[in-house]
Amino acid sequence: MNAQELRKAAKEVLPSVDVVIGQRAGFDPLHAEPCFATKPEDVDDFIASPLCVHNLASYLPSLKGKKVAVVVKGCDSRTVVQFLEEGLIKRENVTVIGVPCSGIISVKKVLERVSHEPIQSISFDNETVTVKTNKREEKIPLLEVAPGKCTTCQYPNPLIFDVLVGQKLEPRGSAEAVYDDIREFETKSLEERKEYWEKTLGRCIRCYACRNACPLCVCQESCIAETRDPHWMSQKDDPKEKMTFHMIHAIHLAGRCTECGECERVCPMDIPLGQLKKKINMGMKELYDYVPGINPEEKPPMYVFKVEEDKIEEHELS
Amino acid sequence: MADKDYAYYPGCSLEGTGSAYDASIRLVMQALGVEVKEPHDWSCCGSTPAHAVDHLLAGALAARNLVLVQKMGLKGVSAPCPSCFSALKTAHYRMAKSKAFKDEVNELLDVPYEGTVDVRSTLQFIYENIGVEEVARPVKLALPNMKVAPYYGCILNRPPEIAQFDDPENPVSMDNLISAVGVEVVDYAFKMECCGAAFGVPRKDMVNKLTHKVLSMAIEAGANCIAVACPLCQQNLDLRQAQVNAAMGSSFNIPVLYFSQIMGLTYGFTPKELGIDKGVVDPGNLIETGPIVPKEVEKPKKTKAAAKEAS
Amino acid sequence: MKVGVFICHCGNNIAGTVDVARVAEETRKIPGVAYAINYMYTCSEPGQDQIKDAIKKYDLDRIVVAACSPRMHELTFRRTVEKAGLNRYYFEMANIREHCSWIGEDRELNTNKAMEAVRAAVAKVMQDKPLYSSSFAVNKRVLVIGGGVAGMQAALDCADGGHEVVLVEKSPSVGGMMARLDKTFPTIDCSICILGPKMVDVAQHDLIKLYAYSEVEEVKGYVGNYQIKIRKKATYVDWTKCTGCGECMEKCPSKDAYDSFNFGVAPTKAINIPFPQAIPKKAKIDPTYCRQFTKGKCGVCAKICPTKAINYEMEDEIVTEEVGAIVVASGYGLLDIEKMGEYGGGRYPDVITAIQYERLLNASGPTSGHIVRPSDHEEPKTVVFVSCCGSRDKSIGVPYCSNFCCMYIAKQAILTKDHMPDSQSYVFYMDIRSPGKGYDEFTRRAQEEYGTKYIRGRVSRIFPKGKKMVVRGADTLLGTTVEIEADLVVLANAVTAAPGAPQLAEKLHISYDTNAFYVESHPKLRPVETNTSGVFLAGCAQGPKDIPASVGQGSAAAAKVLSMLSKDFLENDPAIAQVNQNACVGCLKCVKTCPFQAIVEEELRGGKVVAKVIQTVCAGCGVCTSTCPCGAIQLQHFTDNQLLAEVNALCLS
Amino acid sequence: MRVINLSTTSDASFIEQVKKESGQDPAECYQCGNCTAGCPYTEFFDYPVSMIMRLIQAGQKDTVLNSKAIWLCATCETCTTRCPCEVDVAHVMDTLRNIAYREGRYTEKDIKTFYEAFLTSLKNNGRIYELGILMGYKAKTLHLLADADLGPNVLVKRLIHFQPNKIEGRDEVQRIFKRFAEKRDNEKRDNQKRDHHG
Amino acid sequence: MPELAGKELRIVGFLCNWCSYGGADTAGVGRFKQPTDLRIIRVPCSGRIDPLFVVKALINGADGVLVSGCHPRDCHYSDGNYYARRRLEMLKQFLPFMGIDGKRFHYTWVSASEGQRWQKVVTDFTRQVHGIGPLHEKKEAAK
Amino acid sequence: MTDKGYLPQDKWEPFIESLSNDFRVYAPCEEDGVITFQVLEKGKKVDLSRPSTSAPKGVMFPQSERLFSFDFKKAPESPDKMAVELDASTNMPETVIIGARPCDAKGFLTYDRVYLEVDPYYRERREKTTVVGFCCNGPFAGCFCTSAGGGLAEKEGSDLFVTEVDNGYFLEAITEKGKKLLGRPMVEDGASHADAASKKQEQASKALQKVIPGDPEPRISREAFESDAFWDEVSAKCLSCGVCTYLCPTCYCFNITDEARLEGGERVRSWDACMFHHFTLEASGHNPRGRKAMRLKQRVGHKFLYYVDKYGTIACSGCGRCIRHCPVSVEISGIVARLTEGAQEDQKAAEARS
Repeated sequence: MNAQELRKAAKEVLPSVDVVIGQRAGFDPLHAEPCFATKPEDVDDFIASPLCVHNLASYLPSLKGKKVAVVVKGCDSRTVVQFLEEGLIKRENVTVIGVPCSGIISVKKVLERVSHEPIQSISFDNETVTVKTNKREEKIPLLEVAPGKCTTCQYPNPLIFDVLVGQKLEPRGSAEAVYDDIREFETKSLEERKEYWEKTLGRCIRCYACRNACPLCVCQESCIAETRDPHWMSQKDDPKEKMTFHMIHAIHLAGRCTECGECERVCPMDIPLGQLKKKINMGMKELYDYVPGINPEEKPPMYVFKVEEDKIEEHELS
Repeated sequence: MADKDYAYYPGCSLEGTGSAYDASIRLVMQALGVEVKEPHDWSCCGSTPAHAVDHLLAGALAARNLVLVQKMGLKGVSAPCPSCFSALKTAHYRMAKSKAFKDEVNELLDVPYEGTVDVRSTLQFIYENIGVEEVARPVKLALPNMKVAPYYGCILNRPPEIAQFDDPENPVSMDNLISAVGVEVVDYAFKMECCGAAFGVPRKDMVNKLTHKVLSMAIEAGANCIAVACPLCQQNLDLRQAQVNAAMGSSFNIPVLYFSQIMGLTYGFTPKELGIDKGVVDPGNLIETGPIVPKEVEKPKKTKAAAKEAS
Repeated sequence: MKVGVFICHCGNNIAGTVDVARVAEETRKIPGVAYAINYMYTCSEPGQDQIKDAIKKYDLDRIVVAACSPRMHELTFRRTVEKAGLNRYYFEMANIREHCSWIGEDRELNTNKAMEAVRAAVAKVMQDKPLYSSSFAVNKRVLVIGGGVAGMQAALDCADGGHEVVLVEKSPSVGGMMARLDKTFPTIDCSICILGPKMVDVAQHDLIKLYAYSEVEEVKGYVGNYQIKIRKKATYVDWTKCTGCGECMEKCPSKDAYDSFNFGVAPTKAINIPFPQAIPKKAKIDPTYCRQFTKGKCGVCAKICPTKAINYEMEDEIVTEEVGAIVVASGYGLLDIEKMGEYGGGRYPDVITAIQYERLLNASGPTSGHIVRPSDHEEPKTVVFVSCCGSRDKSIGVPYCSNFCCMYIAKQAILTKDHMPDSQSYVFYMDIRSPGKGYDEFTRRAQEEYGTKYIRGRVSRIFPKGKKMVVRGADTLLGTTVEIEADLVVLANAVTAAPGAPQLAEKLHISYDTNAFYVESHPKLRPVETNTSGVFLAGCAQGPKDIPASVGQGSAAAAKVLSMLSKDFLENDPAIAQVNQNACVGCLKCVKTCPFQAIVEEELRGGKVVAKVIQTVCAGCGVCTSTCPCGAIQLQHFTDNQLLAEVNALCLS
Repeated sequence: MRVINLSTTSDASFIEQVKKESGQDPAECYQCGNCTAGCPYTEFFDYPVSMIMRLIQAGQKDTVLNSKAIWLCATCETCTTRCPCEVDVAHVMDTLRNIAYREGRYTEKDIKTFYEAFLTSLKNNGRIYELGILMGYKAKTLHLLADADLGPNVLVKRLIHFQPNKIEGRDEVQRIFKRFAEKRDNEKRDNQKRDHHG
Repeated sequence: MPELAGKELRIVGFLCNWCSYGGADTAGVGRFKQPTDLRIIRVPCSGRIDPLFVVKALINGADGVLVSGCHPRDCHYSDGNYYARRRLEMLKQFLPFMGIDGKRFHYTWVSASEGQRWQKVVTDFTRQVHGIGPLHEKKEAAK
Repeated sequence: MTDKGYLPQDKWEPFIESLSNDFRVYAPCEEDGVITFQVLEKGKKVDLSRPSTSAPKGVMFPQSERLFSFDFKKAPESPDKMAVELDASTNMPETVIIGARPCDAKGFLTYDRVYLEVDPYYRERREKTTVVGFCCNGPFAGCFCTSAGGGLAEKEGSDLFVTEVDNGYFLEAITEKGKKLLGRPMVEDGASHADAASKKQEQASKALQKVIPGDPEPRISREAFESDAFWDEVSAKCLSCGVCTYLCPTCYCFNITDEARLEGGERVRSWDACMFHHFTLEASGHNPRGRKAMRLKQRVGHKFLYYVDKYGTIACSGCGRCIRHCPVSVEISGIVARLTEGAQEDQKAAEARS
């Protein structure tokens, strides 16, 4: 990724849009933050590196009515495609600046690698991360401190773009391996799975960061986790309610989640929320041969049907 | 076009009474450039006696051979004898349909059958995996005197759920193959009526009556030769023709050739090589060959299944 | 909130295995229940009066009746509470009969189950909201799809009732299957002689607008207000000019066109009038055979036509009609006999279908009523009829009985003898089904007076032997195989749904069964209504039936239409979806999934886009409600909160 | 004609057994007679196929299992192919023959002997030895002259080997027979036990 | 009020009004005996069943949930059951991932005339749920 | 009784364990890489290596708490009459919080000012809880306590203050409650370690530079604060989630709901967040703080203006959690710093005038 090229591309686009959304350096060396550029000098702040972890496409539906340019990685571009599939954005209002991506960092993983010592600086070179703290310097292969989604990334290149910055890349790992983690989890017994989720979801503080960061949570302000009509959930700090909420989130994303990983990234309690949606996506692929965010002409599987479903078989009672 | 990498399971009859069938198939395959791969140390499929006595035993005897093919790593196996084909395919089908049956059968075997082998009759293999176009290619000679009534017998196409080949009520695959090598075929109604099958030994009376019907219908339709794809049919129609004549007061004298022998003749193999001399009824001048006279190519007859697909 | 609960004994039906007194006692403990009582027959007049009295006396504002299935008496009790001044939706039923007392054997468990059912009903009724119907104006025109005898009857009855009728017929003439029949059973009336006048009535009725050779392209709208697009297929003949003189047909040089009216018994001309009594009696060109189309030159008909009606450039035309009600009488199809390989269907010329035989018998048919074998045009002496050809045959996917074959076979056997006194007919049958008035006598007559030999058994194979067709079947009464050497074999091939029936159903939003016959609202009590209000059924589109039944249904459907159109305004069912526009986020997923296109996009002031339900179109299925992620669209009377109240009442303890 | 007392002779367990072993439901047969009509062997049968089906429906175990028909069926599959009720009739016939064999009911002894001769040859050699079968069959049935007329043709044309063609995997085939026999014996014992207790 | 301790488990059924509810009525009219555990909630169409109702029931106290609608092609509203089928199948696959036995949830199709089929569905499903046992710790019967 | 104690390294864990016998002990524990305050049970290890993800505020002000339960009661003879039985009993055990950071401990003071007088639930918890503060060794990303009137060794808010020193732990009683703990077994006299401890505390205090001007607390300019453009700009990336408020040791907003069943239910008080759209949503559908800019402004304003107006001090202890864990790195210290600049200039101008 090359920040100069990106800035150049963004500046070219800027006059024709109201805002260009990119990322700039955040409050410490480990963080980047979204940057809403409306002036050329704002664009000068744009960076392009594995620190750019945000899925900026998430902001698009909330900017309805504006002309927006957005910088997206391969995975983020699936969000754009899914928005188009669901009619949540108008193609003509969005300019997509695509950036091929060879992986981003997971802030949590980097911190763990250096035992949470305050970071002095971080730099990247050929998929190697160099992290300096006041006690040490570590060189780490990027994929070792990248989020899970990067290690099996099938879409390093944007699937949709108006401007492409950089060279296209090859997918990492085989397509079959994408769901290996899910399959492995499924080797556990039902009891183990239940315990696992009771423990991890038990940490949930219902801050709704996962929901609010989720690009495809269309309800946002009308989310049934908080409404009284309909009254699906109480406000109690109860394991059942937490389980219910996360199942609602996952089920509402069935056949829609583009696996951008924002829910998991933003969770302050490090709950592996992406797994829930990934599991359902795996089913969507097997049952309906559908992968979200790939083809803007497709329709998400929960809003269509076939009279004769090829893969659904009548369940027998034992 | 389907895969040609299939094993070839000749079956016991083709070592004995049906040796001419085996010889002619091997020559035809050679002419078509298809390698014949015989599973090592195959055993009898069990045939009618096995399933007549017990399904489980029948399943296991057949499945042992499927396991051999499985070991060869091939996609499937073709069997020239319909009885072998039916035994192998029925075992495969019932094991695929019922896990309980599969488990029971595998309990009897040394090596379990995994259910991956595609079983076809050799007729089907030649018709579908090689195809009429390929079959026509090696033709060198014509058989101008021959008017063939193809006889399919009972279990090549039946029951359709298991056989999964051709139209069970009006099969045309053999007709199309024989036409493809330039030999005239005649249509008649009894091409899939039973000839009496294995009752030749214990209930000759039945075979005589049934065979008599088949032969008379074919002759009435103008045939001077019958083509078969089954050693047992060949035996009933040819070897027992004299018994039929004696019992029914008829005087049939119609040669009964394997379809592969007819194909072989047009490919230029000699009657002797093809084992035609092993037949009882002498084909006489019917097997005299002549130069190929070009004629308007007839469209292959459509089976019901093929017609459906086309529409 | 004051809920009143009435627990019915239903004589001993409920009280026999449920301790109703205990159910009442426990119910009284439920908060919100102000009154609960058990009573012998709650649905009786005194039972209903008791509810009304209690509402007044105890100031009840919600009512639960625990009794039989709501599918039985919900409407009854809704009216009761309405008469007592409550909104009819402040009412719930707990099914403690069909779902409880009749199926469980343990009195204690049944009683407990009944108590829980009541509890859930109480929980729901407390969430119930008053709902009110709204009314809308009705367009009093009627669309009839299909110009067979059923459709014509419906059209005539509606038109006689004073309503404009739009009749759409797919083929070039009305008349349907009945127009092809020679005689009708059991009276041996000439079919076209009794149908012809009806066809003329259709043509001449001031209020009937006939679209022949046309098909329904699109149906939009809802009961009382449908917009119909009709495709008028190109005939290449200007029907406003065509006089039906038939000269073109006489001179047309293309002589081997397929005659669909005669089911291919003989060829026809590329330009033709289907039959002499056709209504409208107009010519049409079949472009697959017309030389002007296939070879690019000919033009004979154009030259010869005295009114210059021929127009080779004609194209399909779409017209729009507005109606308030629809009668679907789209008829039936016949099984393709090629599916019966063992009968040589399609391979042997002397194995024909019964409708083809009907055309052979018909004096105005292609053979002028002479029975001849297709193969050599000789008169057959031995005719074998095979009934249940495909019918009642699971293996080819027609598990049902085709209803009228038994009768027409008897008729055809009788007519065969009439035409050829020295002939012999045989009928293979599995059962003789002749339950109509005079029907069984008729099949007896075929055997007793006309000497038809009935053989009880199915035919296994038909094959040629010389000039004969050998029919090999079983005579199960003799217990063996029988063979008949026939000159002609007639197959009573199964009645199937009309080709394209599912597609038409989908346009109309009506349901069809696995055999593609249309499904009525209730097989006994609403036999001509569909689940889409305003759409009615008549004739064989709903299932195989004979002429009197079809005519009867045509009239019945017309009666339903007339009663509906007797009102100027209709009321909608208020149990439909409603959008909370504050909560709606405008994702419009509901619009995508609504099976009725009842939801549209609406832009509010300020630019916010939300979903909007067209009240009259919504059928109340609730797919939108389960689609909406934020619960902003709620199916009234089955809202999330109402169902959750039931779930919670049953699960939280 | 005899009168059948259905109250006393209908054997429900037999109907169940056929249903279970064949996987076919005899109740699905509506007696159209198509199987009988298509069956090439009807003229040889004592009971036509459709009547066998009817007898099963009526629970007439002895009549069915003692019939010749179940032995004369050649499994040509015509009945199965044409049954409008999708009953695998040939498989039902096969199943009946299996049951009869197990119960030692051989109404057509020659056919049973032929089958056994065939299976003995199979068991001994792994493959079929046609002359051996014929000899074995003749010895058992005393039909010493059967097919003697064919002899010259067969021998001259050398259609039959004089030596059995034994395969290497004979042991394996024999193990199949052995395990099979053990399995059926165990089942029989279990059944007897159950009957005893019941 | 809890189910009778030890004798029953808590099974909630969502039934489409037009087919399965009618099928259950037909079973009742035919006096086809069934286990008593099932509690029925009537809905207009299986398409009305939000998978979340099933989740809600299972998390909050039910040991099993049954959904039954019209057979494919028989939907009163023409398409509702097709959507239901997709959504419920999705749920069926998802539940075990959360550690909830998929056998606690069953969806099927029963028409109004299939009383016997309904009896079989209820009997078999109840047996299936009993085979797995309770999902929640049972409180003592309150009364 | 002394006010200084000492625990050698090897007594630290046994000491905490012994506390568990008499108190409900909350301490920061690690699970799957996340540190939260949990009730200490067997098998759980205290982890003081870095600040916890969430503040210990839940101990005093739970995420959701039952205020009372209600049951509807009926007499069988008159079903139309119904009585409501309330149960507002509480059952709060004596509690110790171990390992509260200075910012966490100071945070409780923010609550005290609001709740102590008026809220019996809070008061009971507060009175029964002893806060054991823990001196920080150095700052972490986002920390700005020194800019919020506190520091890495700030003792205000703790009952007992712990400083890691001389291979052990120096314990300082700040209140009487803290003093009581010093009387427990295993605690040695700490006087000899006092010097080392104060040296350590001094070092710690210097480890973090002020990032917001203002002494001891920042004061923000009303004028700058009222600029809509400013809030639009800084909130553009905000997701309106509750991370900042729910992890915050000083945010105290709540919601009250009745969670009812047929026969009764509970009145529940649960955390709410001013960043949520629902927070100010009115029943009519109108929302006075409909946009996220208004909500972010409210959060900052509440902490640095409105609370100051009422109580004379800011409602922020500079723990930095809202910055560290914000999904989009909204940096409250930066926002406040920008708002104070104006205030500084105003002040300068005023000084120049006088």
